[in-house]
Amino acid sequence: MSDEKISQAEKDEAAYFAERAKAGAAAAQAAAAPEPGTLFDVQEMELNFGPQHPSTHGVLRLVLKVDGEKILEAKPDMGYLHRGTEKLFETETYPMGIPHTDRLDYVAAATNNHAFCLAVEKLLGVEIPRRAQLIRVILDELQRLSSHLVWLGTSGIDLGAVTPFWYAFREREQILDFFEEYCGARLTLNCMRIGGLPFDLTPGWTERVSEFISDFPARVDDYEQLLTDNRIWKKRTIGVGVISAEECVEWGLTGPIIRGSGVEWDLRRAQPYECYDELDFVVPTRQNGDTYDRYIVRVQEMRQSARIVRQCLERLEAGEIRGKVPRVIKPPAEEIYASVESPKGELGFYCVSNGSNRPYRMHVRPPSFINLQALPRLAKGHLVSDLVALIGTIDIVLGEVDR
Amino acid sequence: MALKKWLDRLALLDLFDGLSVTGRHLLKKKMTIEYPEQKKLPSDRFRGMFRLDEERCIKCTLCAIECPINIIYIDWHNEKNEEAKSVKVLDRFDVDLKRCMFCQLCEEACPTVPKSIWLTTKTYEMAAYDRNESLYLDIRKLTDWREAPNVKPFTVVERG
Amino acid sequence: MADEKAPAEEKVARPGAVDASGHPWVRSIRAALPDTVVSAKEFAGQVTVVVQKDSIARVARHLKDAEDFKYCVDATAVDWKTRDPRFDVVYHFYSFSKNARIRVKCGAADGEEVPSIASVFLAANWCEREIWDMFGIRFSGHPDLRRILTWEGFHGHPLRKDFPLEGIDTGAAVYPEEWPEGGGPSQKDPNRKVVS
Amino acid sequence: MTLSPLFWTYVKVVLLVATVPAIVGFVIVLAERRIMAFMQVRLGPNRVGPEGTLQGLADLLKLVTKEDITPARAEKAVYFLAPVLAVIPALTALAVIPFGPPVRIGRTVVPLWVADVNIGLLFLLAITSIGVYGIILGGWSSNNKYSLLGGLRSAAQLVSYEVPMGLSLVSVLLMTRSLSLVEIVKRQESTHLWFVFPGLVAFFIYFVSGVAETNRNPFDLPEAESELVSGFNTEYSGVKFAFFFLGEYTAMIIISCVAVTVFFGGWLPPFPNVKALEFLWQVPPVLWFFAKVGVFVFAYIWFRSTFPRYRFDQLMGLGWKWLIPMALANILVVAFAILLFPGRTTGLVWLAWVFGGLFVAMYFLAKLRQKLARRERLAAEPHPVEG
Repeated sequence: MSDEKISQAEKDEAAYFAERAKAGAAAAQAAAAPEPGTLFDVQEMELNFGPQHPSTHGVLRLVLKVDGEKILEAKPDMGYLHRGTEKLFETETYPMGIPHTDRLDYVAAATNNHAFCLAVEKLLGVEIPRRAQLIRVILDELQRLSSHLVWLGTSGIDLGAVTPFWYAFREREQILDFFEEYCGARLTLNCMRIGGLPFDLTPGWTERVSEFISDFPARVDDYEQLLTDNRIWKKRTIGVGVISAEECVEWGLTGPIIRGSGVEWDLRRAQPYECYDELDFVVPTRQNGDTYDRYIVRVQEMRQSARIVRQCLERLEAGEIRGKVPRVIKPPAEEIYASVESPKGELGFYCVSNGSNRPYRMHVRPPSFINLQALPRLAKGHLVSDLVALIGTIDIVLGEVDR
Repeated sequence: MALKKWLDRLALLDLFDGLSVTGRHLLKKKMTIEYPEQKKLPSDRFRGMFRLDEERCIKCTLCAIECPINIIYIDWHNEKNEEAKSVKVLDRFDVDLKRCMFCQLCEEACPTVPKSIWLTTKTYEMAAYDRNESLYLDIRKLTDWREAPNVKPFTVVERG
Repeated sequence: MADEKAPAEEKVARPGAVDASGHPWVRSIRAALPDTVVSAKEFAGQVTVVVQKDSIARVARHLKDAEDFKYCVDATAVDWKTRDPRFDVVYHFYSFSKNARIRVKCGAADGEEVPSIASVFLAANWCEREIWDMFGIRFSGHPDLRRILTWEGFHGHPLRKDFPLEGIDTGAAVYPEEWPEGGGPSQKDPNRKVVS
Repeated sequence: MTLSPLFWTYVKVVLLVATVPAIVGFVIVLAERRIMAFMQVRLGPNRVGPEGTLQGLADLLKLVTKEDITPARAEKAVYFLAPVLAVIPALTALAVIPFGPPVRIGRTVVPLWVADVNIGLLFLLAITSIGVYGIILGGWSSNNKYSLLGGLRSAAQLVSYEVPMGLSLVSVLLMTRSLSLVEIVKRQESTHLWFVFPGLVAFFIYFVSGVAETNRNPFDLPEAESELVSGFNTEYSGVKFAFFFLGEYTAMIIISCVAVTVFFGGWLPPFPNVKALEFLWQVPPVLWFFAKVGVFVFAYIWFRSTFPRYRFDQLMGLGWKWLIPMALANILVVAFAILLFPGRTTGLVWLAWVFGGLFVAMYFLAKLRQKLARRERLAAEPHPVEG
């Protein structure tokens, strides 16, 4: 530790102990005060929602102030899953960072890999072969499907509809099988490398995927038949957590949330990376910005992803899968920000290089973290039952929030 | 418009639609794999437990260097063989499997052809009562872990 | 990487960063807020503007109102350890009409406060909390500057370069009943118990 | 030697108290888990015993051997009493359910009900609503905020759904002119008409409120695993939890039994007056009764695996804004139909045709409309998803 650091730490420490002494005095005072009122004497009640709660999708903790069941205030408290990924990036060479990105948004590892690789490739100025681009897009979109399927299942369970979960996971299982066949892992894929891909496709993979994809819209129809028109589902979601387009921009919300509020903004369309610019797909948007619209947007996105995968499969042709990347990756001492449209929104990597083989600083711009920020705003005035719908509709993954 | 709304409300069509989906699935093929008796074989590229070929290994320690979390420990020393040539002999080749994240970077880094350390062993049953004992692999375990005790017979389920 | 001696295969020729003082956005900032822009560069199509620390909130406001950078993508920091000032606070803004991002940076020495932009962009709120948590840079005027990923009372700021990678002994897990609020005892706390 | 009727009553009580929990534990729970599993393309419990038939025993053993926890600062007496309150009324209510016509055993004629109370329906309504106190008190006494919320939800649910349930039964009373459940079945036999046909609306209201009353999906708000983490029974474990469980499932059986008795002709076979179907009488009436109850239990399970959960305020809204007015209007309509042909059942038959026809017409109209709307939507979509 340098001297100035120690002095700073000492200052912090002194402040901390002073604060604790103050808190201790306050606690003593409170203990001396008469017994606080029981549950029925107070109007407001503090409710700890999580970290061990079935519908916080991980270890999110919300400290709620409730009046009856009405939420007056919600304070998210996270960090239970903080693993210091950004610190780890700094200590390792660039290729060694990719497995760590799997653990950020662990239901959509491929897009994380992609964003990381994209940042480094931009820094290096590497061109990626066309076949690798197409395969990357296929992996991305399959990953989007699987992530949205997890979202559909879990947010259905949050609202009491148990069955879509199993149907969604049945399809997701097939997608994970494809991933397993391609790269050998089901969840933490590590399926991209800087400059391209680690493997070529296995024989028969494309046929199996295209068979699955042509079957997929019918499966989505099943989910929709269970939920979209269902009066209970509509009642639980329409008008819950309404957020306007302006507010979305103000809060920095991304992904299906901002599209559900009527902003047609999708990085695949706005700033196309890989070969998205030549693909034909629709960016689904809805106008009302409530939970139901976000649901519709995500379901539509699943259909569009299936379309994208089919188009890419048609365009696949033999070729290289890895661009010309130096054996030792030493990017110029520059900084770069690169982002992809992950299933949750804009996933960005801000990479600062000092010319060595390790990133000097690698910062993740996690969509879940920024989206979660709006949860108190969305939840205010709603009931506890709506809160689970809102957590579901934001679609957070705590691995990404806490990093 | 109002008439349509009332029609939809009173006919309970949405509810019957939902019921028909679940009813249809009542008799559909079940996806459950009854695990110990039935097993799904992992794919050829499946990243599972490690295996090491001591003969092939040239003791270059590239795998240990490439490992993002430094769980491969290699020690070696030089020895003269019968032709009085100096050869590297492994003292220690340990993989701390309980921390491994199965990223396959070690296998990619391995310069020998075929690879001397590989994960594509189609093994995933690594549950153990004692992590420190069973999931810490030394050379012996890395080279002959196949002596798995008590494997009950099972049927293989088709993938996909 | 493994063998540093391995002959680097053909290096990809790449133009480095170029000066971007003449970029319209930079000029716009210069015109509205003279003496704020320290330098500006462009690399791989990404514009970076370095501004004075004290004027960062005003620059953000100007970019938002005049240049239509309505969307705060991200805010983070970089620890340069030996440089003076020690930290860079980095903001990314996005403009829907231009479909482009701009990176605004300002330096901050250890212990200095940076004006908060949380009142300009709501999205920056948690980002700034994270910077405080991870780097120990305080933001003046922030509505709720608490630690966000670590707990209140945690000692040190993990993403500083001098924070050990192995982490520090917080003691929190060992004696939860002793430190109920999660604050770990520091090395010098007389009440600290050490497990043998 | 003749055995006194009192003896037979004792036998029946013991049989009921002994068999119903066993049926709940072994049959219904297993059926629920397996049927739900089948609907969700999985297999469900099939390991304990052949095809999982002994799962109930395993569950029972687990619950009995589990540690019985009482939270600190809980209201001990109430906490202990609540599960009992949930079970006893549910079992008591079974007393008035007629499972079948009287049977002859030896020289005595034994009726297949414990008691034919002349205020049967009222008794049922009164006694089943006591069961909810178990849930409310259990939620309150656990000293847990989630439980408290669950208990409060249950209280609100009770208040809003007792009323439509009672009102829907009133319209049946107009048809039977008796509260005795045995009398109601006999009346259906003599009118050659199950009351579900003229009482279609009443049946709908009754069943919806019945589902709500038993805290089953889509009205399982007091439990709501994903919101309140099991609500009122969060803190309960072991035998006490088993009691709550038993109470809930027994209540479900009772609601089904009453629905069968009041609307579906109790132990009568389908269409008792049609000559061609007379062979149906060969099946013992008790079996008919149980088969019908089974259909209802299946419906419960089906609903549970299909529908999302209502929100608290929407549940109340449904009860007060829809079911109660509908029930009141239904009473008027039924009364009118009965008064139109005093002393005869023609009005009821007409009513049955009107209700049935209306519903079928509406259903098919809505279906048609849905099809047309879907076609329009597909046509309007800018990039239809091919294949």
